[in-house]
Amino acid sequence: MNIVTFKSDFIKPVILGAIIFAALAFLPSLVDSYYMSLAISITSFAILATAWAMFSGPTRYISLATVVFFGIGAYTVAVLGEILPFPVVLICAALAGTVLALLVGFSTLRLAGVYFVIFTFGLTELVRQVVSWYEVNVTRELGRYIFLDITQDDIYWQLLTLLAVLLLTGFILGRSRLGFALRIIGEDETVAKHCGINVTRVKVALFVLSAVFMTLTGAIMAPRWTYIDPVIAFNPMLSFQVVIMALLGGPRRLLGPILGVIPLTLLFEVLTANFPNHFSIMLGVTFMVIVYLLPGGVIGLYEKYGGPNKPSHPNGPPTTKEKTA
Amino acid sequence: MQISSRLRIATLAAATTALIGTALLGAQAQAQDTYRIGYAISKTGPGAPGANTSTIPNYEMWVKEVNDAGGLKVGDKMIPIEVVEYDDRSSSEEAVRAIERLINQDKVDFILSPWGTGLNLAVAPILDRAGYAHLAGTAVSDKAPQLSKRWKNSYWLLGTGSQYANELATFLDQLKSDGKINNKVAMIAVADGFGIELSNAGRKALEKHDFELVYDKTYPLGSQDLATIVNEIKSLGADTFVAFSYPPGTLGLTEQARVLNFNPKIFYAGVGTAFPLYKDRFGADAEGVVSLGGASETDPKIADYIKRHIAFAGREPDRWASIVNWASLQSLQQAIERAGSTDRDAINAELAKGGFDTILGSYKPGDQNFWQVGQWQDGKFVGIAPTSMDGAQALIFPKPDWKGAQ
Amino acid sequence: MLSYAVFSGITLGGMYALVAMGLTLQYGVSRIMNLAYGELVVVASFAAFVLMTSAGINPVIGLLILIPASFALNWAIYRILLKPLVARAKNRGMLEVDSILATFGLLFIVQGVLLVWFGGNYYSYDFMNSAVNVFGAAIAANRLVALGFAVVIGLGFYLILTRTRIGTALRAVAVDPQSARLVAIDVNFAACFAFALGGAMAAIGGVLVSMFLTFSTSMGVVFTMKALIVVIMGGVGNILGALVAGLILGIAEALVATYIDPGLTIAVTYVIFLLVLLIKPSGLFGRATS
Amino acid sequence: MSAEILLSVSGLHKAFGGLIAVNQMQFDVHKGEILGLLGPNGSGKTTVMNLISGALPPNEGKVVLAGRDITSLPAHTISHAGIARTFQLVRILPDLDCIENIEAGLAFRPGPLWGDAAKLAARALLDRIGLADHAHTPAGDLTYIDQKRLELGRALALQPKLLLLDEWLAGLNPSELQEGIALVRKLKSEGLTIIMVEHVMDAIRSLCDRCVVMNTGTKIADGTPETVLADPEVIRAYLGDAHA
Repeated sequence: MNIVTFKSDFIKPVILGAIIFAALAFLPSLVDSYYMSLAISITSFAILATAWAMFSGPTRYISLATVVFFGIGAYTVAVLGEILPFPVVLICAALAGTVLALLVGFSTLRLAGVYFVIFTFGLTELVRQVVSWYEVNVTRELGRYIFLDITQDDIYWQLLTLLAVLLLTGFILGRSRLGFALRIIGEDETVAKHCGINVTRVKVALFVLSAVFMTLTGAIMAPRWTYIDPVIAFNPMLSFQVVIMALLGGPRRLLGPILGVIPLTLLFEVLTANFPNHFSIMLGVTFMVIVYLLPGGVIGLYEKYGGPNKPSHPNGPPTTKEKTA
Repeated sequence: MQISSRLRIATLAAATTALIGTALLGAQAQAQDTYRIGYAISKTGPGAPGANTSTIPNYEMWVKEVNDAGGLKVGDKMIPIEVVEYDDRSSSEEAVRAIERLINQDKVDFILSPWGTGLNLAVAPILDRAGYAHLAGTAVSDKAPQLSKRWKNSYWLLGTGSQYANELATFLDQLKSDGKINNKVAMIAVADGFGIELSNAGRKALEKHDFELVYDKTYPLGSQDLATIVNEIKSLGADTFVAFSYPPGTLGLTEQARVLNFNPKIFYAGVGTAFPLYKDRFGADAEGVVSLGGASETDPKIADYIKRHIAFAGREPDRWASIVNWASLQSLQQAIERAGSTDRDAINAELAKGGFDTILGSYKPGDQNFWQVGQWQDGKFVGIAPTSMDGAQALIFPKPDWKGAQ
Repeated sequence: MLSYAVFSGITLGGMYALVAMGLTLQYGVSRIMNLAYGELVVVASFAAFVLMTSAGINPVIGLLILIPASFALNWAIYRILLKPLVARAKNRGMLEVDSILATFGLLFIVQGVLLVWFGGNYYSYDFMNSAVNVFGAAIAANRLVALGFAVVIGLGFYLILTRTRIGTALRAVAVDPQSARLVAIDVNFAACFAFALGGAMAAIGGVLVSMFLTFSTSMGVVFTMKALIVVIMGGVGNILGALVAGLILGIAEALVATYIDPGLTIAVTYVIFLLVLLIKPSGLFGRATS
Repeated sequence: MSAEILLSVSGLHKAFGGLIAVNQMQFDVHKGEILGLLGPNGSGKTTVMNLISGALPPNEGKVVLAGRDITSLPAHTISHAGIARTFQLVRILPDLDCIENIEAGLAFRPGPLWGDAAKLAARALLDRIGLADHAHTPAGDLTYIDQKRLELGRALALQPKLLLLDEWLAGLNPSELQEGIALVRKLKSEGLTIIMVEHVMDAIRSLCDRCVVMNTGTKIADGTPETVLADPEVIRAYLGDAHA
């Protein structure tokens, strides 16, 4: 379905991106392991938020199921990590994520608005409960140990590669028929249907694509924690964080979510470092400030979620119109 | 719009980067006029209640007591403690990063453990790699012996789930052979690492001692509404009720048992029973309830510790992990004094030697010389097993009737 | 066994409904997706705890203080924090995103303040725990009180909404604020009133729940999510729907705990919730949206 | 009139709750003709269009396009089968420019066009509907009549066998109306079959080969514009009993 037009406006950003990523790959030799752990946080959230926005940006479905896929990835590593070679484990994780995303996609995409939001949240809890129940009653062991010889730098490189693949995918998608279909769906689903677009299939395809990246992120991150249980793997806060970061950055542009991830991750870090006892209050105040005093941060959201002037799709050709709401 | 929004984000990013730069780099280790101790612990999130009960007050109280006394005695100098603390928000990832920061940015001299099995396991490899000792005060894992081998300087202070279950089973077996209880046991566990580990071990141990498990189920983490479970168990004729539960469930189960007037001869409920909260909530009805942990309040050291804890934190310590944590802090203090320097390797070597004088008597981190089974007796949570330990109290048997709510 | 399971399920469901009814009002009428709702429930729990333990005021009497206090507090929250968002929102979608972000911030602030005051510990106190015999089933008195409140509030509000002028106005605002304005309903007032009323109901829920649940500063999210599930399942803005949905979930939990496996109680609530949404995408009593 | 039947609707029935919107509708559309679908407001015309185009599934009845049963097929399949439509309230893709709006029709039809070929075809179509100057104007910035043209252009891009126009001529001023009528007539001359829901009598008289009149969901007349518009039952339906 994807027929890509190879032009200079395609080659140039790809080469630029390749150079940036190649440079980023040398980060471990430049900074200490604290900054590496910060880089891992940023990279993993960048993947999650970008993958989230890949589906949710154009369709405007706010999904809180991010951590479902993340957790499934982590669990795949916990179960298979010591049995199979790591690359095979990653493939299994991607498959598990695909199957689950297909199942969820086909059953839920007819829900609208807040019903979808809460549904995806409910799904998180359900999966967590089912995994718990399975572990308790079948394996009789809750909490799994992951003793893999994977260093922090390995994790960073894997995440970096995944992010590069994701951005490239998003970039190609923005120029593909599938991406165009998604853009039309975002504008007007009814029109899309009458233009001959199989709306359900497009949405599910995107949902699956985004889920695979989330699953792989979970799989790559899991060895970092040595031990996972359902509470650790399926922590709903992660889903919320991803949504907030992507919304703040701008979910309808390919690089938008990353622009939300970097300042917010750093901000969380500063708050954590300086206000260990008042983190909640500071975080809440910051949020309020963003919402009220920086309406610019929210005007972007207006446009994306129902406002009349919507900016163009991730990476689409620039529109001539940039009106201020 | 596009431009202004980009600009805004760029400004925000620049500002935060500047902020983080000053915030993180500003705090460099100074010359050794203080001993820097760092910890990252769950001040918020699901782990917060546990951390606030068994760990945080002990850390704070220890630091205050040491500093009030002029500091740690290193050689012939007194060096005060300086604390760097973070909130890991009950997340493994945050805990990992906070520990990395303590090591690399704050360059602290020693790191105290986070709260809970999961987080302790998450940070263990990092502490090990950086050569820090790890006094894991609130982790229960059947892999504890392997873990201490895997990470040389790690000490798993609360031991394995099996040991609590085995001790309980042995204790119950004695009662059974004395003809005091029948062979029926109803067991419920919280579906969390801790509950499952204990119930697995409990199942094995109880069956080995020819007990019949008439009820053996789990309940989901976070659930407090356990009325139907208690009602069902009540009809099964078990003399012994065992719940490997977490505090909210422990309180919920006790309350339901009281409402339904389910009064087995042995009423054992897991984590939370040894918390002061339990006594506050149930008053006289706490009498006779059995759980893990315990404290010999006749021991002046323990009694004094409890008194100081009340004075410092405004509430009693719990009678299980708090006591072990305190013993480990005392050990650390003595290890530093014995090493006579702040050199990490020297201190680690001393920690490994043990023989510290603590509220648990002569103690080496990782020793399991604390109470495995305890019981509320006359407003005190006393130790009853292992029966071979000094100060073991006789079990109040059978459990007295519920007096009912006020 | 069956009757006990059903009855304890009803009391449990009553609790769910009680906690959810305020949110359905806030979300249905005022259109505020209030993520800080659970925090306000917990605030009321702590307030009841303080009144009980330090002033000796029993929680049911405490309600006389806490209901108006919470009404005023939520009125202020709406006026100061949310009104600007409502004013600048161009449509429902914007307001939804804005209110999610703003109340997400509020959630952390409230939680942070509670944390500073009360620390992260568990709290619990003893009140009306004596057993009451209902059709042969022993139920704790405090749970019956909560159930009673849930039913009275549920039916009472149903009657108010359907039989009175202000109720009609609230329903009109819920259905279509634009048109409601045309028939001379003060939409701003109605939205503010509904939000404050929802907050007062959250306080009732928080106070009653604190009589039998162990709570801590980090538990607000649990209440918010449970309430959201009930609200969505019952149909947004439908008080009676919330009551029915709460009861269904409670009874299902109790039956599963008794006859299948208590380990599945939470799973079953989500299964039911997900099934309801798959079959009726706008909830049990929700209006079908095109 | 050519005898070949392109679309055949029989026994079509649709109810919303208790309200019966379409009741046992039955009519045929011959290849190359323009069929007017008339009736007072609320008589079920748009619902019929929705049932044919697959926007709604019927409760009962059958829709057959060129011998193929397309009843209850999803909208995108019906679109692939050769039915394109415009909407009662104009629906363009406001943030996309005119070329992209047309490309939306080109890219997902059977025998899709994409890339340069699509751009070329889109420009040609814009030329045909008189929007050549607006290739890069966002559709949301167009005037009302231009939006209607664009919507039609998107429908034509699908290369339909049958085009459904739902009040496409409504709301135009007299000169725009003449342009519109001319455009539709041109389409007919190119051999396109059209069903149009319309209230504008001038347009009906000058464009329609045949009219089907509906009232409260039921067909009450079927014939040439002259005959149905003179039918007393039709007059009664529009104007009430007093005028019959």
